[in-house]
This record gives sequence, structure tokens and C-alpha cells, in this order.
Amino acid sequence: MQAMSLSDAIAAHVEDGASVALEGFTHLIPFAAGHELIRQRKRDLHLIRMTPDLIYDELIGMGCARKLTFSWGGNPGVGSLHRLRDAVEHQWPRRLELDEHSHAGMVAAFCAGAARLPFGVLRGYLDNDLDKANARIRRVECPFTGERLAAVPALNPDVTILHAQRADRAGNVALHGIVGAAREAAMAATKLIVTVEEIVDALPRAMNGIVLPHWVVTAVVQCPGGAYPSYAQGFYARDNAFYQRWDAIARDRETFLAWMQTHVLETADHAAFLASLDRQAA
Amino acid sequence: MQAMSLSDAIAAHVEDGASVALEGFTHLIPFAAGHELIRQRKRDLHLIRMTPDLIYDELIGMGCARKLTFSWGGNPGVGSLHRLRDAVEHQWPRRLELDEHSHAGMVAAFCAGAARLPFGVLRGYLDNDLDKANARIRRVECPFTGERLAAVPALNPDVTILHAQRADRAGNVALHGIVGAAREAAMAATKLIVTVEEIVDALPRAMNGIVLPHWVVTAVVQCPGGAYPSYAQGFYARDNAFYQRWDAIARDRETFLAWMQTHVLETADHAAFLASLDRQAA
Amino acid sequence: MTDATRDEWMTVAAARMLRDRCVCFVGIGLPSAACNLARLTHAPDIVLIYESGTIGTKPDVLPLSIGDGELAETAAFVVPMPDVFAYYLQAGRVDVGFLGAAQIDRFGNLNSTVIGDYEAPSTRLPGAGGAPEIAAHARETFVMLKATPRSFVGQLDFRTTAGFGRGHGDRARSAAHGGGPRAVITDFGLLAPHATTDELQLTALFEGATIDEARKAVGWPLGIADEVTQVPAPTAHELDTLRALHARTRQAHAQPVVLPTP
Amino acid sequence: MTDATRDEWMTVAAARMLRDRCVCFVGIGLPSAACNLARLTHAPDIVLIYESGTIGTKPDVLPLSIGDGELAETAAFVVPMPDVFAYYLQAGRVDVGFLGAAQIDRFGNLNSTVIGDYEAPSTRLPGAGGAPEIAAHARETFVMLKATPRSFVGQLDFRTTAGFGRGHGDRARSAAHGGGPRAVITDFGLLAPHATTDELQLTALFEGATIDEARKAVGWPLGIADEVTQVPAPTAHELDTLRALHARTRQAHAQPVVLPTP
Repeated sequence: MQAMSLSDAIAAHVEDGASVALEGFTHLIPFAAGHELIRQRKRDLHLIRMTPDLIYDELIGMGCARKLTFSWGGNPGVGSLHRLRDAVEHQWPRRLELDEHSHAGMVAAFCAGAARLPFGVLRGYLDNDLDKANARIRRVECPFTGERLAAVPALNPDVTILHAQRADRAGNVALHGIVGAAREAAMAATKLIVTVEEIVDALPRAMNGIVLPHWVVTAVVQCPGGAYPSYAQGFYARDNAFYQRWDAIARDRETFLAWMQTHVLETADHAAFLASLDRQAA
Repeated sequence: MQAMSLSDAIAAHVEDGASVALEGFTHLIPFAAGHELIRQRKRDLHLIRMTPDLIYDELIGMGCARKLTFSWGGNPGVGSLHRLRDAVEHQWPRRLELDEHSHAGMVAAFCAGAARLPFGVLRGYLDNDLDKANARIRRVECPFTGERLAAVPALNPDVTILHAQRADRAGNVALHGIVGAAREAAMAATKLIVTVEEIVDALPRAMNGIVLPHWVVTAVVQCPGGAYPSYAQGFYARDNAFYQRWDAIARDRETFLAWMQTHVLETADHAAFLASLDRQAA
Repeated sequence: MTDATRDEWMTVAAARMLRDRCVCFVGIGLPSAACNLARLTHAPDIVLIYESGTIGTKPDVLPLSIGDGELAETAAFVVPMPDVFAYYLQAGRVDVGFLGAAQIDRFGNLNSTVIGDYEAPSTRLPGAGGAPEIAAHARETFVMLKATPRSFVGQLDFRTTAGFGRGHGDRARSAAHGGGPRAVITDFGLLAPHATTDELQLTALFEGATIDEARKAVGWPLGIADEVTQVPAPTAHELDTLRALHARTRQAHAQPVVLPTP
Repeated sequence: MTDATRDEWMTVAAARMLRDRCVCFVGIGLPSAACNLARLTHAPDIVLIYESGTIGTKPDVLPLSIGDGELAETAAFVVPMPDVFAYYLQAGRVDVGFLGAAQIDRFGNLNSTVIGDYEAPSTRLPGAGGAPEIAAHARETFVMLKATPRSFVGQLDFRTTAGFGRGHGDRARSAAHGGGPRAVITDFGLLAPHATTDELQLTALFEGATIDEARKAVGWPLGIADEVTQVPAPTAHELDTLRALHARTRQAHAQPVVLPTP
């Protein structure tokens, strides 16, 4: 594990064309890292994420992605992800290939990836059109009962990027609260970058806590507020109002591009991004 | 969930011939419940447990079991389980059918059971004789890569019995420390009986703690010391000396039977069992 | 005559269908309001699971997202998402699932994927999320969806989630272990599957709604049950509780979030 | 001349093979002593995993069982056993595995299941435990086993755990991702696989041991490496550390356990 700046970590470990999973389910979404991918103008990424959320709307709208593996692509509690829709409906700013799953299927794919098995099994995709739309949803026969179950190929991102509450100096990362499939996405990855609220001498004692061990972590970046406008349990709340505002920002290409220019491209880092919103709010 | 006495819980929920998993890995082994199975002279049980340990040595030696599903059958750090050996080598007191796995295989079988899938998958049983000895270890082909992987049939015990630190009055059960495959064995079972050190008004706050929810729990039994001579983290330590003494107790059929008579059959319950050892130690 | 809105009628009607102590897989929006209304009225020991992994959660205000911190803070415990889908949902540990969709057909099959062709949709919808497997594994499901001929359609553009398939026992022959949709709660009243054909038919109306209104809102020739009942109006206690919940929610969500300071 | 016992020679020799910061899957007995000796001498940042799920554990005394409370209390964290086998071991996150057995053959295959026929064994052994998959997935494994013609055998009664199979690259053609046995540490010295045949051959001797003793202890015609080295004697620091660890362990285990009072 290496402690480094976010820009160095993204530059060193995320190549154009890589498969990248920024996980976190509503909670602990690595917005700061996503913005840095945009600042560094990464291209042709295969983005992986159960719930694309605003950060993938931004990445897609800025033309960083060639492919999206996902299971639910909306603005939670608000409505559409307009940039995702524009990409799928009008190929703007470029064509986006979809690898579409259900949550249960995608979770099984992450678990298989974390266990380094080639496929995951579930009793799912029953009597619907999802396996017609996605040739990577197949069937496997139980060698004991003969039942045919759904099989999904393992997800093993080149890079998984997470945000977490804390890391210690050795690079062990602790997270708590809603974890989604973050742990599986981390264990499934070739490289793992984690932004954290704070780096501490010793993680809080939690015998059965959720920890990503230092030798699985490629880089740790101290990045307070790194999940904003998502949230970090124990540090700050989700900015639901921002999620609602995003609907208007992202609805039109021009307002979206202008917002990205001001708040992401023209800010040097996440602290500057937060400051740019603060000025706006004031 | 129902709070009841151990003898009532065992009488009500464990039938002769049932498949029964008393799980707990070194830690939280439900000795009290195992002894109650012996007192009630349960017969023809299909015992399931990764590491049979002393409690299964007792059950097997007392003739309660027709079949054993397991992955490592020794006295940890000491040596043989003599009663298990006597059953396998000399069919005493009766023949014992073996369904033998590796730890990785058995864990996969419990996970499949907990997920109500018919089989579990692992990259295991490679180039050894285990699948020759056990016809229930088979192969399944990955529908994406063509790789052949090991498949094991799901384990779904009729009854899983655990020991845990605490339950609340609604029947939610919290455990911490080494958990082995206890959670999967619990979620895989048709019925779940849990003995606990204490029943409390509210479980200790632990957002991501290991909890078995009340509607999965069939019966909760307050049974302090219920894991002795195994241990309960935060309550009492493992009695390693007892494990060493067991070697001599269980080596001969007569000393074993005499010990069982004195300490299990002639004690009314777990409190009396503990008292019988205390008198002996004094 | 009650002053309840149609949203309130829907929410109250859905809440009443939930037994106390049942284990409920909750979706965002009207289902979340309905489940929490049930918890705050007749079903104090209902177990609410949100797919984010919060088990036995008792939020004081309604979450905007399915993973708000409020849900984790008030949960009995929080599990990783693989556990939710494998050990709870697929394992048959969930009694009731709530579903929404953009389109529903006469057999309760749902579309939340695309309007138009999958490869070139006119409208790209959010997609499946948890719905296909909630519908497959929960003992029963409720669908909450406002009715227009564009949402209650003769032919789905895409079947994201199976209800009763092509009806007539189709579902019972599938590998789905759950019972399927027990009711559709819409803005004129309730639909329920016919005992043998599985086709949704009108079984109950809200105050002020008519069979004719229902027929106009539905894009297939709507079957009418032998007996169409009147849904009892929301009680004062139900309405007060629901409105107080929404008021608390509005107040909480209006609180400005302090930007995290680096 | 050192006063070290053969057990101590074995433990010290094994400890020295462990690099600092390596991730080590530890078995009970001599391997546990060796791993902790390494941690207390040249490898302070070694990561010890016991199959009970304790990750990064730093026990002050040696555990009797693989799941003693001491291991949980001193661990960085504790995970359920499915995680250990799927996300750590099978996923290739373990560098070194330690194995013991009742029998070993010339290709490092192991038997810990039965002596005699599986269906009617003369001696029923404990069985596989974690060994088959540790051997398959750890980047490399070490076997610790005292040598007699009954334990180092020409033909295993049962192959519980594959080493190099029938040798000559057999393992490389299997689905096992790990590298297989790098060394066998026994009470006369060390064996290691031949570069092309994979057959174990004598590579190093402890003080006082001879090639002749080694040949007599092994039940197959033992190959001898071109160069057989002398293992450097345990240093005073190594011996002191190991003996202090054992003394602490004996003292801790001699403490009477208070029976839990109901």
C-alpha cells in the first residue's frame, strides 16, 4: 500500500480503456475520485457500478466511458440520469455499450469476482427479457438436482475505487454503515484505490468490523469529504438537495457542460470542488 | 421466536433421524445443547459440523448418530477423537456413515444452503482422492470459460443449533469473535435453536454486527456457560486443559461411558453438568 | 367525505395490507411511505428491509434514497448487499415485496427498462434494480403504480420483471418460489389476479373513483371482479400519522447539509 | 555446538523461510510456533491468518486450537470462514501455507485421511480440513513433518492433498494456481522439489544429521541434491525468543480456567 495524492493515484493506476468500478451504495460513493478521472480526461473506460448515480452521469456525459455494467441507473428518489439517457438514447457524447443486470445478478458477479471464480450462480433472471438483452446472462445446470440456474460472469475490475471512513498508516481500511457490494468489488479488483476521510494511527477496535487489509489495497488517499454529495456515516450527511438540483443541471447538455467546467475541470482538486459549491451556496 | 428451556427446545424441535448442525468454530460450540441431545437419547441423527470436536465425539460414542458430514475430525491441538475413530474403525457403538469434505468444500455447501441454492461452487478438490471417496463431490462446467469446477450439494440442516453471546427479548441473536460458518449454518437451517449467555433488553449497538434476526430464530434458550469447555468471547475462556483431559477419558469405551453417565446422563441440565465438574475439580 | 389525496389513498390502502410482524422489502417513494405508515399505526413490529442492507429499520423520516444514513442509524443491523439478495431474499426470508414500474401488463408483468426497442430506446428507464428477484422470491408482492393507458399497457416494451407470465398458472410452472403479485394499488383503487386466469381485475375502488374511470385508465379491456368493493376511507389517525411523517420528512430534508470541510 | 532440539531446529528453519510482510496461512503446532517466531524476530510485519478467520493476528502465547480467543483478541479483524476460503485463500491473497500430514510421498502429496482402506481403515485420521485448498491456492507451501518410513512413504494410502501429483510438471497442468510445496521441513533437515522432476530431494541437513540418517528415515530411495548444505544453527536470539514464547504459552495454559457459573 502507498499513501499518495488523489491525482497521483488516478494517474498511476487508471489507464485509458481500463475497467473501473467506483462502488458504494448510496453511501460512500467516491465522488472525489470520479471527478479526478474527469479532470485527467480518462477515456474509453468500462465503468462498473450497480447504481451509476450522479458520478457516472458525470463521467458518461464527459465522454469518459465506452461501456457501462450496471443494474439500476437512476437518480435515487429523484428520477432519471439525464446524461446516461442521452448517451443511450442519442449516443451523446458517444455510444455507450450496456452490460445490464439485476441487482441480484450483479451482486453474484461481484462475489464470484472476489472469490476468483469465473461465474456466479443465482436463482434469478426468471421468465423476463434481461437474458435476451444481455448474452452474458446464461444458465448452468445443477449437477445434483438438474435445476437450471442463472449464471453471470465474474466481475473483476482492473481498478476498484472506494471511499471509506478511515485507514491506518499501514493501509488497512475500515468502513461501516451501508456497504453495498463495496467489499466484494474491492476484493475482486486487480488494483484498489481507497479515498478516506482520515488516516489514523490505529483503526477503532471492532473485532468483526469490515476491514480491507493493507495488502489488498494499492493506494490510500486522504480526502476529507471525498464522498460528497453522497455521505460518510459518522462524518457528514447525504446532500439530498444536491441530488434534486442535479436533475436541472444535467437535463441539458449546455448547463451540464458549464457546471462541469466550473466545478470540476476548473477546480484543482476536491477541496477546490467543495469550495466552489460553498461559494455558490453563499 | 420462542424463549424456552433447553430440554423443551430440544424435545420440541429435534426429531430422531433429523439432520442437525451444531456449528461454532472452536469458539461458541453448543456443548450444553449437545449434552441435552444425549440426555434425551436422540437416535439416528445426521450430524453436520465442519470440526466435530468433543461434543460430536460424545454424541457418536453414545450412539446418537447414523451419519456425519464433516471436514476435520480431531481434538484440536491434542490428537484424535477416539469415539469417532472407534465408530469408523470398529463400528462401535454402531456404523457411522461419512460424508467427508474439505473445509473449503463444506463452507461452500453451507453458503449454498444459506442462499437456498442447490449447490455450491469452488475451485477445489483438485487432483486428490476426496471426490473418489465421496460421490457427492462433483464437477460443474463454467458456461463462460468452460473451466470445470468442483460442486458440492447445499447443506440445509433440519435443525441448526448455535451458542451465542446474547439475544434480545424479541429473539434477535448477536454474536462476535470467531464465527466460523455459524451464520451460514443458521441461515441454511429449517429450524434454528440458539443458546445464549444472556438475554438482554437491547443488543449492544453494532451497526455492522453479526446478528441473526428474530424471524429466522426458532427458539432462544438462556444457558450461561453453554459453550463450555469451548468458550464465549467476553464471557469465559476455552478450557484447553479439559480438551487435553478428554484424550484419556475418551480413549477407552468404559471410561468414556462412565464419564458420560456421571456428568451428562446423571445431570439434569447444564448447570448440573458444570457443577459436577466443579466438584470434581475441587 | 375525506380530504385525502389519491396518493394518500394509495399509501393507506397499501399500508393496510401489511400484517404486523411481516418482513417487508421496501422500495423508495410510495412503498416506503406505506410501510412506515403501517409501522406507525397497526404494525409496530413489521420488519422493514431496504435493499441497501438495512434490516429492521425504523426511520423517523422517510429517506430520499434507498440508502440514506437515517436507515442505517435506525436499523437493527446492516448487512452487505450480497447477504440481502442471497441469504434473505433468495432464501425465502422475505414475506412482502413492493414494486413499481413504468409499465404493467394484465398479468402483472413489469417494465422498468426501456420504452421502445432495447437497442434504440425512445426512453431509457433506470432498469431492473432488485425487482426481478424480489418478484421471484418474496412470498407475495404488491405493485404501486398510477394508471394511464401508457403505464397499464396491452403489451410491454420489455419485460423486466415477471408477474404471472402469460397467466393461467404460467408462474407456478416457473422456478420462482414466491407467490407473485397479490395486488396492484393504483390511483383509482385495487386490482388483483383472477383465481384461475391470473389476469388482473378490478376488485376495489377508492372514494370518488368509478369503474368507468378505471376502464379508461387501463390500456387493456379491464376485467371487473364479481364484487367490487369500496375501500374504506383513510381514518383520521391514518391521515394524521401519514401527514406528520411527510411533514417531518420535508422539515428534515429542508435542513441545509453542511459541506464537509477538507 | 547448539543445545537446540530437533523441534527447535525445525521451527527455526521454517521461521527463516518467511519473508517479512508475507501473508501466511498458519496451522497449529510447529507451523504456528515457526510463524510467530518469525514475527518476533526478523519478520515483524508478517501477516498471520488462522483458518478460524483471524486476520493479522499477533498472539502473545501460542494457541492450543486454531480458534483460541487469544487469536481473535490480537487480530486486526476477524472474518467469517466463507470469506477466508473464498476471498482470501481461493482469491490468491495468501502467500504462504503451512501443512502437516500423516504421510507424504516423493512428490509432496499428503495423506491426512486414513491409514488403510477408506471404507475400512486401520487408522482413521482427522481428515482434510483446509489442506487441499491451501495447497492449491497459496503461492507456495511448506510441509512440516517428522520423518519415519511410515510417514515418508512410497505410496500414500489416500491422497488428501495434492503436491506435485505424479511430478514432471503434473501440477502445472492442473487447475491449482499456487506453486506447490517449496520445502519439506523435517527432523533431519530440508527437502525441496527437483527443478524438472518435482521429486523431493535432500537439500540441507541440521547439525548432527547425516545423509545416511535421512535415507533411513525416508520410505523411498531419497534423491540427494548436487549440493547439500548445512543449515546454520539457531542463533541465541532465535532460541531465546522461541523458548520464551513456549514458556509464556505453558504458563498461560497452566492457568486454571474458571468454570462459567450459571
